[in-house]
Amino acid sequence: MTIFEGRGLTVRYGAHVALEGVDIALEPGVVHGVIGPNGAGKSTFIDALSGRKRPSAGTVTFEGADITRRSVRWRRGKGLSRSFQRTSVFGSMTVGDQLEMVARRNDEQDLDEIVSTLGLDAIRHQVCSEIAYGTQRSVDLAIALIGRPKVVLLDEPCAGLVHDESVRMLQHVRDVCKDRDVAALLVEHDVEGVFRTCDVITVLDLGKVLASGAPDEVRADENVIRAYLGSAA
Amino acid sequence: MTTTAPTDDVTETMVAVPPAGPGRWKGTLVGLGIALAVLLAGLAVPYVVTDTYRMSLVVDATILSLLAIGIGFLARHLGIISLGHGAFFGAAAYGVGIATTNWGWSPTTAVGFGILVGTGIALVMGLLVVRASGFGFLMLTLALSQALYALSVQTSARPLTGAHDGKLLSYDRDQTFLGLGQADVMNPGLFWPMAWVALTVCATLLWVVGRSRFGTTLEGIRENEERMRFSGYGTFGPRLVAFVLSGAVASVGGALFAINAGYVSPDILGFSKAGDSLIAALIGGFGLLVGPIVGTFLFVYAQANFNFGGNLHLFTGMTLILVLVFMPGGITGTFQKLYHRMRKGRR
Amino acid sequence: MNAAQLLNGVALGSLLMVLSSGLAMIYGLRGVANFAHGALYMAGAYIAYSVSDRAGFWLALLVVPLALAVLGVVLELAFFRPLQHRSHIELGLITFGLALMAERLVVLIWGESTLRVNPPEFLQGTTSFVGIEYPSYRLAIIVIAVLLAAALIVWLRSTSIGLHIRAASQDIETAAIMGINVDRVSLVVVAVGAALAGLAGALAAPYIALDPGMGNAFLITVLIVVVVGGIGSIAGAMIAGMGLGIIQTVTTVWSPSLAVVVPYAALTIVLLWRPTGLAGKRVS
Amino acid sequence: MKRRLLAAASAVTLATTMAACGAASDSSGGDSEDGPIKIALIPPTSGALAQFGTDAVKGWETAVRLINAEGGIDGRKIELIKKSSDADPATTLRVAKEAVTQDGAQFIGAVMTSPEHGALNAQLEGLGAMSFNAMGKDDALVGEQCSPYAVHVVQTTSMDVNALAASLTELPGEKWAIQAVDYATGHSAAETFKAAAEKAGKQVVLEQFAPLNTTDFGSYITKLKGSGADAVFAVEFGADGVAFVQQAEQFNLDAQLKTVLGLNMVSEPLFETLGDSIEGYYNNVGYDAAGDNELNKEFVEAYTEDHGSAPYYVPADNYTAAQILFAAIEKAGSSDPAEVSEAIKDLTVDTVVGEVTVRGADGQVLRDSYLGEVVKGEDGLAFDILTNTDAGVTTPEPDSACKF
Repeated sequence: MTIFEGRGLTVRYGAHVALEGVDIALEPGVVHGVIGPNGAGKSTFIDALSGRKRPSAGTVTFEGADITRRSVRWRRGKGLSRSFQRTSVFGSMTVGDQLEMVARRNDEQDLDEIVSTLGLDAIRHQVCSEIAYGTQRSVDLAIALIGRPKVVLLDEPCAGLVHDESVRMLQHVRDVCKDRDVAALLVEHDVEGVFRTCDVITVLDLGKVLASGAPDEVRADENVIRAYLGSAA
Repeated sequence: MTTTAPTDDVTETMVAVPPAGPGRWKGTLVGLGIALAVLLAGLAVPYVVTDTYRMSLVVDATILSLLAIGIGFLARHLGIISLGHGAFFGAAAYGVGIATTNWGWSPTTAVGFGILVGTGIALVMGLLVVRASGFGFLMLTLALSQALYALSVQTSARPLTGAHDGKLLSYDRDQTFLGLGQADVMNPGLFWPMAWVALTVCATLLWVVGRSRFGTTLEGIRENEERMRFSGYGTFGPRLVAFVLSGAVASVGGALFAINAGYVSPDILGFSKAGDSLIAALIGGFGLLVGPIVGTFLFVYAQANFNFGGNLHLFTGMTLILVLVFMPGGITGTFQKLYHRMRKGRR
Repeated sequence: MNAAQLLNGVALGSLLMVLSSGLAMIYGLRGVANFAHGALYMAGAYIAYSVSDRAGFWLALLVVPLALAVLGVVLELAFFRPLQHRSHIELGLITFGLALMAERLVVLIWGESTLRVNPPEFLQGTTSFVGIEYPSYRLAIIVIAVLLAAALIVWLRSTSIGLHIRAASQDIETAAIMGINVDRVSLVVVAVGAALAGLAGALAAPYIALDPGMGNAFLITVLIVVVVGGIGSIAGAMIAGMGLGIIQTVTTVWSPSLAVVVPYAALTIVLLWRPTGLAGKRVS
Repeated sequence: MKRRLLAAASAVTLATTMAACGAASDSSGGDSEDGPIKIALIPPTSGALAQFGTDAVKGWETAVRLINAEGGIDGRKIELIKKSSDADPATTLRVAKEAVTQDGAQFIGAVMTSPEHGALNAQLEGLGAMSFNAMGKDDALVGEQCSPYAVHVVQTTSMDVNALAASLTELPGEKWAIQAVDYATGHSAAETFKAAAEKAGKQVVLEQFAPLNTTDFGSYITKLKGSGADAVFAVEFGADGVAFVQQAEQFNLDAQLKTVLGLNMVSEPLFETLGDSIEGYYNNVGYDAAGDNELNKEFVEAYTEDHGSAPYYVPADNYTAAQILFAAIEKAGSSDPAEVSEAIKDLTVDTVVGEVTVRGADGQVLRDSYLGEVVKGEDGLAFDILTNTDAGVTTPEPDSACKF
């Protein structure tokens, strides 16, 4: 049961093709990982899906309707959310204020649950720019999860985190996705983390899909091994 | 990973402490109480400052403060610096001049009209500029206000604006501005209640707006515009509303200025008027609502006392640089920091 | 006569080109709209007045850029470098303060009254050019500006410091990571930018009258040129400068009062149409 | 240069000290009938007009020195209170209020521009002070912006143009072009001139207006050259005027012109800057430095002694303003501005510019106007007065918009 789908997504920057005819389909309660080497087009991909960058070709559908040209604000209202690779929080506001602000907009009934799931209770009254980087990433995730979105696109939530934090972060993502029946897309640099966390994995290389499927299938895929995992796996 | 690269955002160093969040009704009520007390206490000023000349300086500074808090509001809540607020101040002043002198309206109605004109110009300019940020915003506000200046001195605008010669306000002797005749409005002691009430009401209004949910939305936009959009907030609307609001406050100042001075000349539309006011607001500090007011009073004082041989700009330039380099939060911001440090030290 | 009007536009455009290329270099590298650029231009003109009074105009053309380059070095070392972590707007406002001071200092040194500088003897009067009698000095400005623009482009394209400048103007952080000495590059850029402003002032001195308001009159126009041309693009600023000079002159022929509004209208239209300017890099 | 720098630096120090003293000694409003008579001077001390401001003060200084040497008026000395402005109406107004309410000044002089006077006139009655305008030339100042407390000592622009128009037949050139500033003065001057030219049988082939603060006159001069004009009537002031003259020279415009007639374009302070290229230019002249009357000779001598240079129209007009004021105080027998403003109505005074009358209806001083040609004399350039036009010819009827 696909809820969110990208079909034939292509993004060109002048002559350079950053993404070429990529397809993807997300299902509720399923964590879908996207990996790929640097320059594979991962960030462009999530930008195209989330509406930050309008694709040169292809369509994005949500619950069967074409939303390619819809604004990001409209998408959020319908339950489509994303996080950012570089921490994107509201620096001068307290953690509580900014979460409440987003909660108000998105009709979140149970903010406390998100706060406690992500372990943010203790720092609720602290100014966001003064808390630790790892915690800021959790706030970032919390902002994306507020309002029970149906689809969450996460752009490298573990970027810059130390190993332990990274493990915990991915566990949070998986828990929330399962608990709330969210369709999650997880773009991540940490290959091992993705294999551990995700139900489905798509591998991008040079703007194209190299392989897609269950973790074991992908791990066994010859193209993937040759082009990307070669040394790592 | 968190980069400290310079941005076009001014808030990092210049807006020292975040304003309080929404829903603190108790704090808001206390604040309103204080505002009312300040308003009432301020009405006694003419009994303290009995000297007409000094009183006229106080009135001048109060009127100019409206322009400065308009600029300060945008800087504080949206982190954008406007060089175009002279346009709203000036347009409102011309609106009053045209309504009284050309159309024979009563001064009271004309002031209302002037505020509408200034606010209207703010709306039009806002539609064009609020999408921009940083230098883009600065340049666009500068350019559009300069364009308005250039239009106001066109020969074809002469019947309305008086072009370079300016415009002398005239209305019948039996017409009054809220009970003040033409000679009375020029008496600073009599005009004081109007200016003071306008300033305290506008300042309180801006303060309440800043504390409201809308204020929090603005803060969110200031801190991270893109994330706000990805969190489901429209950012154009709130920015526009904030811009028009701050323009309206500047317009109130302009309309009162016209009535008080009895004369409007194109230099109030110009770049140096807005520049002076911006400098005053910067020196006072953006972090607190009263910062721009403090700055404006200092500026008017300096203008009255240190303008010998035209060296005022030498001094203001120097002060501006010193403040920006050594006390980026302005005077009030620095005091605020000292206060917080002292409190922390005591704990 | 239309060719003569076109030349008028090109002459004004040439001046704007030299002035705005300096501003664009600083803007591109430091991200700061240097409000003191008009003051530097004015200082250039007044120094040219003093020097040409004593030692002739040609020496002034040499001395002024050098003197202004020194001022540029001071500007970089005293303000831009120590305050580079501050927001661009703050630095811009500091240059605003510097401009206020500089304007007054020029008055304290040279006085308030309007001054004029005579062009060198052989450039006085007119020359016959494509069938028009046209002022020789204006032709000289055009030639100098074009040569200068060419030299600047060659310098930026084919020397290693030029490459570094272009790299740093694209992305100063990445340039630093790549091992480019950003401090040195920036020192060179601000010095050259200031020297260009001074040179523009020296060139303008015999062209238009010198008065303490001359810096302000051009500052806004030149800031507009740089924003229209696209932040960080020197070629963009040059093209925009020349274009604005021509458009403004042509509009003046047609309707002088409308011409005053041309720069503001140009900025508004360009920024609404292309927020990064005509040739600006993408700001994401 | 070094000396100039030093002078500038000490000027700053002095100004700061003065400011400190000013703040400390807070003298309050004056007793009007026995102490000295106080006149506030509020000239621009910065900006392009500072030179004129300084020279205006010099005119007042000489006048006050002379009258005080004679024992003052009715035994009361005259005291000058020197203030400074930047030609901005708001500043001037503030300083004027300060001078009147703090320093007890009853009269105001040396205010420069018309907008300043416009703003000031609106408040004179409320302030209870009289203003003597010896520099702002706008017609509106004796029209809708007039005040019974303001005396207009200089000729208005209309009077200047009328004087030129009356002398037009004397000037060579048949096809005239008008180059004027796009500003009230420019337009009204162009209009008057055009009518006069047609009356004199001359042709106006081009009429163009450049915005105030134009720096590049290239396109205007190109048009002038293309128009086939053999004479130009130019209304460009200050830096605009210098730029126009300089660029006209570069374009070799003079070669095709028999006459360049300026309205307030070339004047003595600009002679050095403009240089020999303006030799032969015509311009209106408000004051004849070589004027053959005793008072003028006395003034030129005293002024030169005081200030080391010969006077030109700015000091002379301000000196004239002082003479009119002194005569009015004497007539009123009081220095109360209300009484002086009554006494000054239709008062006739013998001055350095001859016998003049203050018109009762609008405060305009009726005086002669001149047309001068720039000639090279022994001490450089000077005006040679060609014609003298009587006030009766130049001065329009009082503007009906002026109601006291």
